[in-house]
Amino acid sequence: MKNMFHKCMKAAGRVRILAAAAVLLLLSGPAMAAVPDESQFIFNTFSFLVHGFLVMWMAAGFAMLEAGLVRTKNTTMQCLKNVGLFSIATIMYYVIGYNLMYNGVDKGFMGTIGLWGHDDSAALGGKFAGEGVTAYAASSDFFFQLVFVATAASIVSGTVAERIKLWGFLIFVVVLTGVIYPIQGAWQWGGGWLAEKGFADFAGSTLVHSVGGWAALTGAIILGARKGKYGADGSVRPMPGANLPLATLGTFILWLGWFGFNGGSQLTMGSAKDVIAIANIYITTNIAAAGGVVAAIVLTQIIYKKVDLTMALNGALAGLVSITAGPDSPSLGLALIIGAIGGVIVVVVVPLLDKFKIDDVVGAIPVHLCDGIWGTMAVPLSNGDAKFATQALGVAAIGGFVIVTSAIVWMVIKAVIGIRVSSEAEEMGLDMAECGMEAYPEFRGSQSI
Amino acid sequence: MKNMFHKCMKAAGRVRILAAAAVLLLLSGPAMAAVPDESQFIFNTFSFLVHGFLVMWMAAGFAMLEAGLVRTKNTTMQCLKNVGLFSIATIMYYVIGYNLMYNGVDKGFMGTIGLWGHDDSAALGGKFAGEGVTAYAASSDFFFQLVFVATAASIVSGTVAERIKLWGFLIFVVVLTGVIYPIQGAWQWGGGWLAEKGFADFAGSTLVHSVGGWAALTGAIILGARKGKYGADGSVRPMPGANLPLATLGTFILWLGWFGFNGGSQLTMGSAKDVIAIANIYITTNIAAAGGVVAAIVLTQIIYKKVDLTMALNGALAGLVSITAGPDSPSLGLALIIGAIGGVIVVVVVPLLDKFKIDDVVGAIPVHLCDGIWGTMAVPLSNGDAKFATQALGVAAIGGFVIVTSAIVWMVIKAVIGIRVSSEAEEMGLDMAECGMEAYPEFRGSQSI
Amino acid sequence: MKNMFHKCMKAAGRVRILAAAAVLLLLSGPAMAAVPDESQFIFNTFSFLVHGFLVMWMAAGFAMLEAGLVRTKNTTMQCLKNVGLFSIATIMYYVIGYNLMYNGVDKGFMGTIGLWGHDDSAALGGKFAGEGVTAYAASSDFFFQLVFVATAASIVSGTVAERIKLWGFLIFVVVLTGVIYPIQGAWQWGGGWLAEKGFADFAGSTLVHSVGGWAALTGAIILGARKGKYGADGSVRPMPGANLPLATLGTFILWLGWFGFNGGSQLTMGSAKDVIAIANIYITTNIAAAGGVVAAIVLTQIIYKKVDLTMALNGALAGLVSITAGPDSPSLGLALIIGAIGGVIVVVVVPLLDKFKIDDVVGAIPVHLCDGIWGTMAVPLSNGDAKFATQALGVAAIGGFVIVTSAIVWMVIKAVIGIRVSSEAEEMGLDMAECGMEAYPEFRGSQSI
Amino acid sequence: MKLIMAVIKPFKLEEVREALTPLGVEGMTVSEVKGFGRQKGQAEIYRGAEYMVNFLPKVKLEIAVKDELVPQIVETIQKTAQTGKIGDGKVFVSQLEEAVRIRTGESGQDAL
Amino acid sequence: MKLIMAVIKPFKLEEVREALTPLGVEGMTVSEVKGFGRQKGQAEIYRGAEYMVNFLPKVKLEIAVKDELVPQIVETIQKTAQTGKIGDGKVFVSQLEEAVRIRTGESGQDAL
Amino acid sequence: MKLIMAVIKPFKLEEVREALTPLGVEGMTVSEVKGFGRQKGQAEIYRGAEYMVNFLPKVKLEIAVKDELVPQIVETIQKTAQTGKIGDGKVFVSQLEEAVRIRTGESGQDAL
Ligand SMILES: Nc1ncnc2c1ncn2[C@@H]1O[C@H](COP(=O)(O)OP(=O)(O)O)[C@@H](O)[C@H]1O
Ligand SMILES: Nc1ncnc2c1ncn2[C@@H]1O[C@H](COP(=O)(O)OP(=O)(O)O)[C@@H](O)[C@H]1O
Ligand SMILES: Nc1ncnc2c1ncn2[C@@H]1O[C@H](COP(=O)(O)OP(=O)(O)O)[C@@H](O)[C@H]1O
Repeated sequence: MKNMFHKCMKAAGRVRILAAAAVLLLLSGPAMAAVPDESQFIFNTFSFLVHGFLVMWMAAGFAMLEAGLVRTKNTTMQCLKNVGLFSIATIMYYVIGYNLMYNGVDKGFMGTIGLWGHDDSAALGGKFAGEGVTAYAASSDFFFQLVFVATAASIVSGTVAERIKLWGFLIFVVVLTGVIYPIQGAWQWGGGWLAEKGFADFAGSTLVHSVGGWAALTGAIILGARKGKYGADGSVRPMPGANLPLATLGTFILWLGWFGFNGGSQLTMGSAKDVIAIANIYITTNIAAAGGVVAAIVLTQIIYKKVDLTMALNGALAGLVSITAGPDSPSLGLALIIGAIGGVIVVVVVPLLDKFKIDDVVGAIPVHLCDGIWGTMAVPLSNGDAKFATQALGVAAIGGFVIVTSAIVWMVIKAVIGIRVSSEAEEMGLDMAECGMEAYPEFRGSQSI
Repeated sequence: MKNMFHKCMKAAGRVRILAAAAVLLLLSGPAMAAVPDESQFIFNTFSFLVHGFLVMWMAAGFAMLEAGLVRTKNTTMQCLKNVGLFSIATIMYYVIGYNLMYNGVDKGFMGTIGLWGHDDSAALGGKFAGEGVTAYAASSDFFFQLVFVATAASIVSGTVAERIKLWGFLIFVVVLTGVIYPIQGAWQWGGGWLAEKGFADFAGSTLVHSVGGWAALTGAIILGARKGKYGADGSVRPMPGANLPLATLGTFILWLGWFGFNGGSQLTMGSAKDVIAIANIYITTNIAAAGGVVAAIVLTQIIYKKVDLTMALNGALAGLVSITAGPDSPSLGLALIIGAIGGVIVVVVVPLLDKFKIDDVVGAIPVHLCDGIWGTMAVPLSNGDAKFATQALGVAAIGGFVIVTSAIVWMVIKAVIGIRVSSEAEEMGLDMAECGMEAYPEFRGSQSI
Repeated sequence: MKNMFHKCMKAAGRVRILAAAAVLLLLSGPAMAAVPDESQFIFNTFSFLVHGFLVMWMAAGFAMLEAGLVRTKNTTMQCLKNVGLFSIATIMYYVIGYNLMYNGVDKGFMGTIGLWGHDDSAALGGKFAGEGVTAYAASSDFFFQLVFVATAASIVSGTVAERIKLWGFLIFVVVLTGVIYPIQGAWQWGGGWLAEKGFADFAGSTLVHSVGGWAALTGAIILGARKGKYGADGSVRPMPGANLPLATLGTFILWLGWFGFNGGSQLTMGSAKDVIAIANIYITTNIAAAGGVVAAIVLTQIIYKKVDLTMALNGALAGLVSITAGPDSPSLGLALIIGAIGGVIVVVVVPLLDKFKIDDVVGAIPVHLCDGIWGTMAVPLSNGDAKFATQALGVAAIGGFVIVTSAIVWMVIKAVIGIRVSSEAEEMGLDMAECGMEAYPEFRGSQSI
Repeated sequence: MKLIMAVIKPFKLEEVREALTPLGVEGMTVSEVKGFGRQKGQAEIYRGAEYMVNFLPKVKLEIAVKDELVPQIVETIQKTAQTGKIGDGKVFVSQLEEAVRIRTGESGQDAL
Repeated sequence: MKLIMAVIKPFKLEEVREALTPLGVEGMTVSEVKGFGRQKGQAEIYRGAEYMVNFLPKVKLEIAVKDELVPQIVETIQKTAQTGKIGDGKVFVSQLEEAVRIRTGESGQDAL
Repeated sequence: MKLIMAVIKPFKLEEVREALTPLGVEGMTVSEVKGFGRQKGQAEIYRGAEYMVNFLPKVKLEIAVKDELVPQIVETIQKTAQTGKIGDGKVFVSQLEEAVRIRTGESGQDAL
């Protein structure tokens, strides 16, 4: 999403122009071409709602992807964490997050503290344009922003799966969605200092994906790897996901949701210009994902002589994350390349993390962090207003902020209630240990043979 | 959905006002703000279609939720019932249901009998407002109403799972969707006597959910519990669901579909006022679900020292059902509380039903019946037009009607073709007994060990 | 989709009329009823986007349906093929497909060769109507067309599952989506010779479904049946699908997606007339699916004394494919019958194919080919402009073209790299043989017992 | 010591286990198996094709016991697992030379 | 009576069963097992990490038969289950002291 | 030859296998089983209803070996599989009359 503040100005501005145009047309003859203000208001709001429910749907995508990539004994827990984190994000963003991110940031570092509430008096009073008037229903904007927060939290849950305590994780989500995400979000989308600097992150390669990625990375390091994942001899013992069709479904859900994620980030749909932009975003987003998939398939075939489905799935997400920082400007060809490079990055980084004994269960770090950075740096390739230096500044500033804050939070939680389950619990599986409930009680399954 | 009849009047009324406003604007200058009638017609219709397909999607949600919560040996059957009931609902609502519910109820108890057919002559003639003219395509309304019927039927299938005969169930669905649901629907949404009394049920906590719940309850009682579920000593033998990720997916699907269920029930989207209402509905709906989840997680942790995923999933649905009677009026904070209380109700009622040896396989009774009632009674908290007494009257009247009619139907079916499978069939599982087909033929599974 | 060329003319035409109407209204008083050109542009574009993402979602539907109907040992591969084919279709349609199908076909046999690129200069210049001006964003049209191509490819993957080599299949998809589909598409939707003849195929019973079906049929014949499927004595050894809930989910996804497939094919939504048509299409589509399900349930009960879930699922798709050639014209009653007959065809044809030892793993040939033909021939029943002879001509011409071209492609691939895996690989399963990855590593499963 | 191996119908497992406890059977090992025998599987239909299911789900119990207990245990299993319908299963007895309890290293009858 | 226990490659099961029926084998109990032996599992790759699969899927047959039949049964299994490739499996024979048919209570050879 | 049958805790499998290889154990057959014994399953809760899990997941090893090896193998299994906690499992030994390698037809000890 571009800076909301600028955006409103822009909206207002455009409206006046169109209005004028309309008048001319009305006088000149061939009849009104322009979109009435109230229609614009409806188009903008409905765009937020439709694209918002697509992004909300991504919560299911992450849940299925992760449930499919963990082992059976931790599947119930993974589902629980995903349902829980979306709920917590919803509540926290209402209680503190939204205002902290968008209310009176004014080129600064954060907004105000307090419950969010909607005010549509202007529109209800028939005023749709002008200073400070938003061109959409307040709640539709809130809804759209909200589902983005949840995405960041979902990213974390995949990486730290199969060993983190339920409550330790949920408490982290409270802080991430209530404080960490909103503050850095305020810097850019809230109209803060970073936006002033001219940083460009259309739909959140950095603000959403790398943020989730950084939090996941610090979490993975502080938690340590799953028991038995890495042999003393540096050997890696894979722990294959238990249900790949579910992971595939999750990926398709995310792919679908991404049309809302990127398309809705145009923020308005009340003019031909806007809807054309949204349409362009749909196809660059789609082809970037395709590029990521094809790159991963070809590369794993070449390197490993076999095609790795999980890499192909990560490849799709890699392409999507890569294009997210600037889906509006590149040509289809460039979008394809950006996505393909994203896919290559994933295939290369996944084994690399294992070298460093960083245990990322679902590959969220390569996908969301590495490609989040790549995507952000790739914006200047097609967007003249974006500068590499500024992009790097944004990546670094937000990265630094999230690393420090989330490390502190992880540490505090570790000290106070602990974040890691006992090794017996890990052995037995979190499902029996913390939920007392198997995900697939009738399917004989065990890692043992 | 509010009374369609009133609604049309309202729409028409509003349109004229806007039109007037438009003219003024046109003369005065800064150009037209109002939405042209035909644009309104498109907005209203498209809202029905988009929100309608979201509700249709809920059929998949129920199918997955139930398929995940039954045992493997009954999973094929559960899928079959869900595909079948949606198809039957579609046909019955066309053949008799719609007209029985909406055609010429006129403050009475039911509409007319006969096939439904669409008539858009007014709109096609360029007439979008005025006496008796609907502000949306007839078929879009039919589509939106239709998917609601299916929801009521889906609720029943979950409760009576694992022991009911396929054909006994399908025949019940024929009557429920063709007659029972439409008649009580006529009382309120059809502009019948209950609407006259001022009963308030925005999207159907009572008209859809408690109706399904009452039918499920009578069914459960008449069917009896699954073999071996309750020991002679009053002990309860759990029969864990076979595929919890599937149940989780189902819950997310329902959550998504609910934006259509509640949002679309605003019925029009042709003005800023309406789209603002829809946006508000989206976020109250979302936060109520979140409240239900968090309440269930916290409560099961406290009571059982372990967090029960299936309760958390029921909690989400509990929150959704609870807010459905009045998602348009409460503040976010109140919506959160209403949903949370809904979650508490589920956690408390589920074991309670077991005490009474009422065997509800998926928890549909606590979720849809109990929270349907709770949600209906909670409307006056934020909606001044609603009175507790009237709300209670509606709950009781519809409850009584559905209990009696569905009990009769269950009894007749039982007498004529039987509703319960043989105990051998139950032992073997309905899949082999009635479908001759295992759901997971390759996954060694059995309840025995 | 109707011929795009005609369509534009039509759109342009209508716009002028409305404009005129508008002017009159503006002068006469009761205020503007007409939809401003730019609003129309937004409505049309948004319809393509919303209905397009529903069709994109069908890719997940095919993936789940097929993943659920193959055996565990081939499930990873089936998921991989589905993710891969969608990606390839995306790229190929951009690289060559779109222009080959739509650019300058002009009553001929194919368009031009070259990358597709969007040009919205007219709309951005405020010009929304007139000669050669499209009434929607170029990219939204591209997106909508694109997802149709993928559908055709998905159909093939189901039939040839469990024995075809990954790369052999993917290469076929390259040619199918890049050349075969676009050329025949040009004949009708591209405004080619077949459109001139007056062939009617609203959303693609022939252009999409039978095309996929013909390619699947030739593939199945050239590949041969799975090892052990047919005994020397002509006996048939069923190889039951491993995960029926997944197949059920896939069917529901396809059902949902079909509202986009058929509804979006109205191509415009900028007038009451159009949105009414879309609404009608939604309900004929829905009831046709319902008819297919009920027909399959009843028929399998009668013939086999047990109800076959997989047939019921095929029945839903059968109904959907059958109505796809003409969802705009039939009454609800006729649509129900058309769908039901579609369901009957599937139940009858499935065992018939086995007689001919044509091994169709998921039943794609009966559903997409046979019902694609049936649906096309059924158009004249309700659409006066369609003639049986012309319909037959279209079916035959496209059938012949696809049979010949795809047979050649299959043969060439077979000769060069081979299309069928070794019998050891087939024994072991494609997942271990070509992906080195089990779909359900922890669920003990084997076909052996 | 003897090793008693019984193949029974799955739904009889709980009953059998409960019947054996009073006899002093403190442990057993159970596995899911498929049985082939006189009991013929019903003819199934999948997508219009008929086929026979030859192997039926059974549960196998393995119980190590001291010799004295064998007769009553075998009899109890036979009586409890019986439905009288074909496919009830079998009980087999074989000699066991040694038994060791892993936790304690105890061997012989004490290990049971 | 003897108990014949054979571990074979899964896809050989049907063939073996069919070969045994003419010899008068009226029943058997089958279970899915994993085998470890000379046959080494192929090296697998998951997300870039190589690993060895040590245990390979096999099927275990348990067949109780009267002594006379043992030689031909063992031979038939050996011949039918053979592919000549490593990992074909084993046949083991041990003594069976008693057999009881649960349905009838019959014991000894009549129980088989 | 003897047949050693051991029931152990699942996560001990790899360890045991590795400990046996040096002793010259070239093969074994493993199956997933459920065990009932002194070790009581924890009380589980599902949707508010408490219930006991009586059967716990175990892994069963079947190893055919020549007589000489039996003592050290049994001891090694006992030592390696031991956690000291209840439920560690058992090792049983019984007589094996014959063994045949399907691939080659070899019989007796050469077949192992
Ligand atoms: N000879 C045998 N060896 C091993 N198991 C057998 C044998 N015969 C039967 N069984 C097992 O006993 C089960 C029941 O046997 P079956 O012949 O079907 O019925 P019944 O025991 O009532 O005659 C079979 O499914 C199989 O598991
Ligand atoms: N000593 C043994 N005890 C029990 N089972 C064995 C033994 N040796 C081999 N097996 C079983 O036989 C299977 C095949 O043995 P393997 O040594 O791999 O090939 P081969 O029998 O052809 O030499 C193994 O997978 C295992 O299940
Ligand atoms: N008599 C027995 N026969 C067969 N298996 C047994 C017997 N007793 C125990 N087992 C197996 O050994 C496992 C461990 O036994 P248990 O009594 O729980 O602990 P421990 O062996 O430490 O006393 C059981 O789960 C069961 O699988």
